[in-house]
Amino acid sequence: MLRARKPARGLAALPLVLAVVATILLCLFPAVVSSPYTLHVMILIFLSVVQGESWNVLGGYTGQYSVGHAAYFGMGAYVTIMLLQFKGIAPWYGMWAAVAAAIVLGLVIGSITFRLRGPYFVLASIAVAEIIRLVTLNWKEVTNGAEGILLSGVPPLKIGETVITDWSSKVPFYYAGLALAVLTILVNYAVQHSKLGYYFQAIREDQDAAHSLGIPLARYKNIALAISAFFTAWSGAFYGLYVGFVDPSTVQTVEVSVSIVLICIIGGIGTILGPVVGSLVLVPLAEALRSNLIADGLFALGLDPTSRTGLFLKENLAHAHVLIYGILVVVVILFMPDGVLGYVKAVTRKRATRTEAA
Amino acid sequence: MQKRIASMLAALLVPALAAAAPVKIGIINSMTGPQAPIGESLTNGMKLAEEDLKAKGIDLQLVWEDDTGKPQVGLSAVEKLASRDNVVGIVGAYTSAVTNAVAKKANDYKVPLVNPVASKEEITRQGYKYVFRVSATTEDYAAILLDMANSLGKAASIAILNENTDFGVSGAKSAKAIAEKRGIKVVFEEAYSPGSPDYRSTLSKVKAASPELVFMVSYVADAILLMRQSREIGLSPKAFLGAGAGFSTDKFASEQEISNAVFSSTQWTPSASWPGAKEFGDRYQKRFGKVPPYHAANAYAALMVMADAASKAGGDREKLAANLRAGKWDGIFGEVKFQDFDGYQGQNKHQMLVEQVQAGKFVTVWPQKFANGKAIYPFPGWKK
Amino acid sequence: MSAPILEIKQVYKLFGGLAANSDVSFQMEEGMILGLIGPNGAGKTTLFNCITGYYPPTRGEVLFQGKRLNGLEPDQVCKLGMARTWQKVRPLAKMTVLDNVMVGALCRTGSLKVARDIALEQLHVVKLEHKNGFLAGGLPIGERKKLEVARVLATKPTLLLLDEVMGGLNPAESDEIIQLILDLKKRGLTQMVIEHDMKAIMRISDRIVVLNSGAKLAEGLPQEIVSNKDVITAYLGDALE
Amino acid sequence: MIVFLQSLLSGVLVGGVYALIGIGLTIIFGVMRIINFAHGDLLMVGMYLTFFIFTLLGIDPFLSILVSIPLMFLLGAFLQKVFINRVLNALPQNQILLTIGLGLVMSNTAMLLFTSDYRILTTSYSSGSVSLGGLSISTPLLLSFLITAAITAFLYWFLLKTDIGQAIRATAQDRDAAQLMGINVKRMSVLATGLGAALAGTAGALISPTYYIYPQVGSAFTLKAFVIVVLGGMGSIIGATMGGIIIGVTESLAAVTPFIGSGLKEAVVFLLFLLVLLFRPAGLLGKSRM
Amino acid sequence: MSSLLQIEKLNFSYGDLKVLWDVDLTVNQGEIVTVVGSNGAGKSTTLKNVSRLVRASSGKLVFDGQDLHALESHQVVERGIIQVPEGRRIFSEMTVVENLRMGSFVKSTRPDREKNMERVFTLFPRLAERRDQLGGTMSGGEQQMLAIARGLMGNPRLMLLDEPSLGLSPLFVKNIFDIIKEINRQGVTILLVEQNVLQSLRISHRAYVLETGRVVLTGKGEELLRDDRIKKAYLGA
Repeated sequence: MLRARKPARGLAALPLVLAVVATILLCLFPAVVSSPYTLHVMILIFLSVVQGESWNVLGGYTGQYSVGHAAYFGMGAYVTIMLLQFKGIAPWYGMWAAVAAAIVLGLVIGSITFRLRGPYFVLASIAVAEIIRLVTLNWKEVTNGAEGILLSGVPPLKIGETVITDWSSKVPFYYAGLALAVLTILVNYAVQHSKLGYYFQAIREDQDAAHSLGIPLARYKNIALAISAFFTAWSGAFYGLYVGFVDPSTVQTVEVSVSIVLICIIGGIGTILGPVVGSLVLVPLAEALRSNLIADGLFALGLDPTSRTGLFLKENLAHAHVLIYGILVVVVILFMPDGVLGYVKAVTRKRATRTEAA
Repeated sequence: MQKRIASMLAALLVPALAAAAPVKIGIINSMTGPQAPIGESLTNGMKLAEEDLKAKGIDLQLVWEDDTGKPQVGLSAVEKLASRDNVVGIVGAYTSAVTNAVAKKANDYKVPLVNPVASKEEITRQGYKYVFRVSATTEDYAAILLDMANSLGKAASIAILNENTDFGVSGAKSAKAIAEKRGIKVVFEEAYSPGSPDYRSTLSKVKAASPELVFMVSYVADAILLMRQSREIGLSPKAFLGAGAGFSTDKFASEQEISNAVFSSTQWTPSASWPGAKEFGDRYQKRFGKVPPYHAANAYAALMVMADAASKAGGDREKLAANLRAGKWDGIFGEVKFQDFDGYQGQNKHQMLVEQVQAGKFVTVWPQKFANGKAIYPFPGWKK
Repeated sequence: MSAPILEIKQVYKLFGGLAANSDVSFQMEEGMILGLIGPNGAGKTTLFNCITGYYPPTRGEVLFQGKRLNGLEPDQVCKLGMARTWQKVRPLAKMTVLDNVMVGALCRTGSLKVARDIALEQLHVVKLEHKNGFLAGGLPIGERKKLEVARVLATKPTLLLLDEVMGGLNPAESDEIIQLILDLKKRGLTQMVIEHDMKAIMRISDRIVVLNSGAKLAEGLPQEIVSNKDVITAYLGDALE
Repeated sequence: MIVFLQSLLSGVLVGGVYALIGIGLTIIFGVMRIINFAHGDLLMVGMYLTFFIFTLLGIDPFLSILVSIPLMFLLGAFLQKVFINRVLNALPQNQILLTIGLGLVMSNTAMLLFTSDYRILTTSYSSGSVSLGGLSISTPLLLSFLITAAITAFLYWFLLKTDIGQAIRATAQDRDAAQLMGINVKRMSVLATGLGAALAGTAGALISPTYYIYPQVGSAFTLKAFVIVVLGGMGSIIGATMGGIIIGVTESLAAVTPFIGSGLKEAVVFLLFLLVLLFRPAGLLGKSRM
Repeated sequence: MSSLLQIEKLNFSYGDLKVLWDVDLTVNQGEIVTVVGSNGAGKSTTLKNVSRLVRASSGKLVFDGQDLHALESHQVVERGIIQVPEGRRIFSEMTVVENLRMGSFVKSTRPDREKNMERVFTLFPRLAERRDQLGGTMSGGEQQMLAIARGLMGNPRLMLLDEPSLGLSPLFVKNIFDIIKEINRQGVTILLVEQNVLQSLRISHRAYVLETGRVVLTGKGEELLRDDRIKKAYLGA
């Protein structure tokens, strides 16, 4: 029978300690590793973690599988960048407008889509996100349409007259990303350990039962969506400032929505660490495949780059990365339906019972 | 086994040890993703450049990076090239969206970037000191066409139809501005989402507006679709003007039924009178089985320029930048010289050409100096 | 006699043209156990759904402690103090037993600590506390039924509607549930029970309402019902043509 | 007026092919309750098949469906047996993601094999037209519409009149009852997916002469197919037929409507989709299962 | 008399909910055998095990000398066991004729299709009148007729009837039982699950009483009619 969590008291503190240690190590990381490329990959991982954790609140805990989160991501990126570039409003103010806009958008979308269940909800969420993309694309006066917005620069962050950072290096983005990632993880933790989390999960497990236990479904689904939209928009704002360019084809497509869902599915849905695991798998894998690091690695191991296999790998591996990504998705769904984290847990549990039995 | 994995990981993570200082250049291109079809032309062009450079004795080492058409991935590529691979310079990227992000980052790193083909004006108007562009700008695509049209006979009205993408919108914008400046009335203006199988209703609207000139900005496949459907509904203005991209491809030209007498602006054609252009065209055709689009030539030129400047810089990025600023090259792409003018920095004043499809072949018809044929004007109408 | 806690007045529920309930009226007094029986498809669960807000009645009204319930959502009905269980148990499968009950308790409190205390208390009541940390989806059926009862008890109801809590249980488990129902009655909890196990229903009910084809067929004390001719016909078919 | 009529006409003709795409999706959904997110990619495979049959063997695209239909059927059957069959009882989101994954695999395999070049198929009638009282009708579009109509008619006949066809419908309406009739429902699932794939492939073949082919061409059609199917009622074949025509006409007319235009025509389609989801969630035809 | 269907020590659980405990049941060639019992006693589950809609954990299931365990639903049908499921389960978007055609989907029965169609139309003239009506638009009684007729189209040797009188008006109920008798007279062996105890016992040769998944009583139909234990099983008194 499945026995869940609640280990002995002394052990309960272990994850907390590990989390604190990991955070401290990550804080010290830039002092040790100065390679901007490594920092950049870390920042991409943070971004992915934030996206995944944000989606997780709605999709993972509450069980509302939105495939339209590009709408909130795009809203966060666009509003922040538009306010900064066109109105000169500093992003740390503009960001609040962006997340507020995303929440309003979310509530409107929610009022439309939450009446629908199952596949209908999924399709509706895609449709709404597509409408938002098309509006952005065609409302040129405001959004600059397909040409997108190129940011001239991020103004220095000042407290009083002291300049905290002028954003000229990776490091401030690294810390901002890390902070955001930690924050969203904490939000997930807080959600899981509060009335909200109990209610969200109850809705996920059985809407009718939840309803009969005094849970107002519409209100709590909207709360979940609002939290999710808030942080997804925030990740969008972070993305926009970091990359310095937004256009509909990079921040608002169905592809963006799907990739957000995949972070959680690959890692493990409805768990605090799932999106972290998903990000740690997907981002480095995509990087390695994209720049052909795998082929390079094989060559370094002694594979002859001029051999037929070598040539083939060199020529095709970089082209094949989306293919490998697709295969990964199929494999995970077929063989690890609870994600990598769920799979690892199941395997270790099996091992544990085997040792116990022995 | 574990040891092997460990050493493989090490191989992945530790930067390759620098050998006896080859000229190491990074390349960022859309090898996969929606932009890959044209990305491939760039790759091919640069492969030929690589051969030529090696033949010239330059110990060239290229690091290829795929940006998958996404700006943030382009950034990853710059980061990796600049800090991990320690390239001396970068050639890329293809799309304007990625180049926007990449150029800024390269400039921050002070890694000289030569952009082959992205045409968005802003890219070289940001005051970047390390960003250079061989490509003409979007405005040039429209300007040269309207110049030519004007020389053939003053047109009274124009319809502008473009795909709703960065390239399409900025092309249409400059077309409109130039048309208005020259007193050509814009009677129709619309952006369409690329990839729709049916443009007939849009084209019916164009027909109803009866313009003398029809100006279009579209990629390869849509260009063919638009012309096919124009023929179907019998849209027949005085001239069809295509702003580069889809209209200047060999594939388009070979669709004789619909491509005849269509003008298009282009940065390069094998029939241009620049030294080596024809040879490049033949070689490319032989090697890759297709006529090179201008993207390939742009990419070839960009890499040739970059490698030449870099081989004289000895791995020093500052020196490379200085070489790029000071140098002048002549080759299949005509003269390449990076200059500061009209708010641009490091911009090559590239001479655009207008070509016209005549019996399935491109004939350069404008400017006079480069022309190797006479323009058919006005549009002779559709063959039944 | 005290004022009725629940009044059902001429309730109709139509699905398309089909009447799942027609003209059902009865009332319950505080502290009693009312047995609701009837053959398959008699409309018992539909009536539960009409009372607890899952369906609005097509006609008629439901009054709970004098308050009209028509148009209220199930969560509002629960907040008013009426809770129901489900014929087919609906455990929140991927949550632990304790968490399941806490979800119920959170109806009355915002504090997890308070909710945990309430939950532990109710788990004690149904004798399931040893399974606190287990996933609800993994429990055997008997324990899932108990969990369901603990969960609704945690919402602090004044009226409890139990839909076949003994279905699928072995006799020992059924006995436990019967004992539980009687204990709850002793504590003053009013209950309406749908049940197929006649022995059980006769034992616990103060009064019985029989539904047949959506309408009320009979109402009375258990011994009256057993000998009611209409009821026998409804259950066993027409003895004589 | 002429603009309106011209648009209406081409909308109907294009809508015919859309209908074919929708019918394929709706059959798969009807029998297995799985939304196939790889539907557009099946269409893409059909397009490449047509392209190569045309360029290598010189068989006309409209004739080539005789070859591509059975091949596509086998591909669909293979996908069902090897992959989809394993998630029939899984969570809906996992089913969706599996088909998304399969779509990625198909489109990217195509890219590795054929590069991401656009392929254009040019036939003698590619840009031909017939004129009819001031309106011009695209020859290939007209041909494809006629073939679509014939295929749809054949499909209706197959599903309504043959034992196997009725068995597929019976499985869609009540899986258990179908088993009790001696229908092997697993085989019906394979048949349905094969049929769905064959229809998607046929649609691909039929638009090949008027469209272009590249590995990612499918995604736009996948979204469109969803709209069509929801519009007509998921699982309803008549609904999908109507849905296809409605979407074709809506797109076409939206493009010539002031203030909407070509750029927003798709937004109009999605808006229509949402409205239907909200006010007639069972689709315009109500709940009707095949 | 030879036994056509033999069930021995059948045990079955839905997940961890055990619903059948060592059920023994025999149906002889030509009989009508009824299984009665209150809701949740396991009657339907027993039928579903025979038709292989569900699969038992242990026990013997033999039909005409052949073990049923290895067979799938559609293969059982091919051997002549046809279940008319509870709640009719007719194909609502198909016409009466189409529904009947599905009844003879099995290849070996197709040659008899026309003949069987005539036969069921004689048995149920009402269906003949409505041959082109959609199944979903018919009344409950008509649907039940259609469900039985559909079952007959497959040349059943053993027909499993699950609650055929459920939700029907009294007039229809009598009609249905007459028809069951008639079908049996025509040579079809019948295993019937019914809640209408008295009516069903009256037409059956033998009967079993199931209580919470166990056989508690068995005997001839007429005998059981007079047995007080039946009433007790239902009303608990």
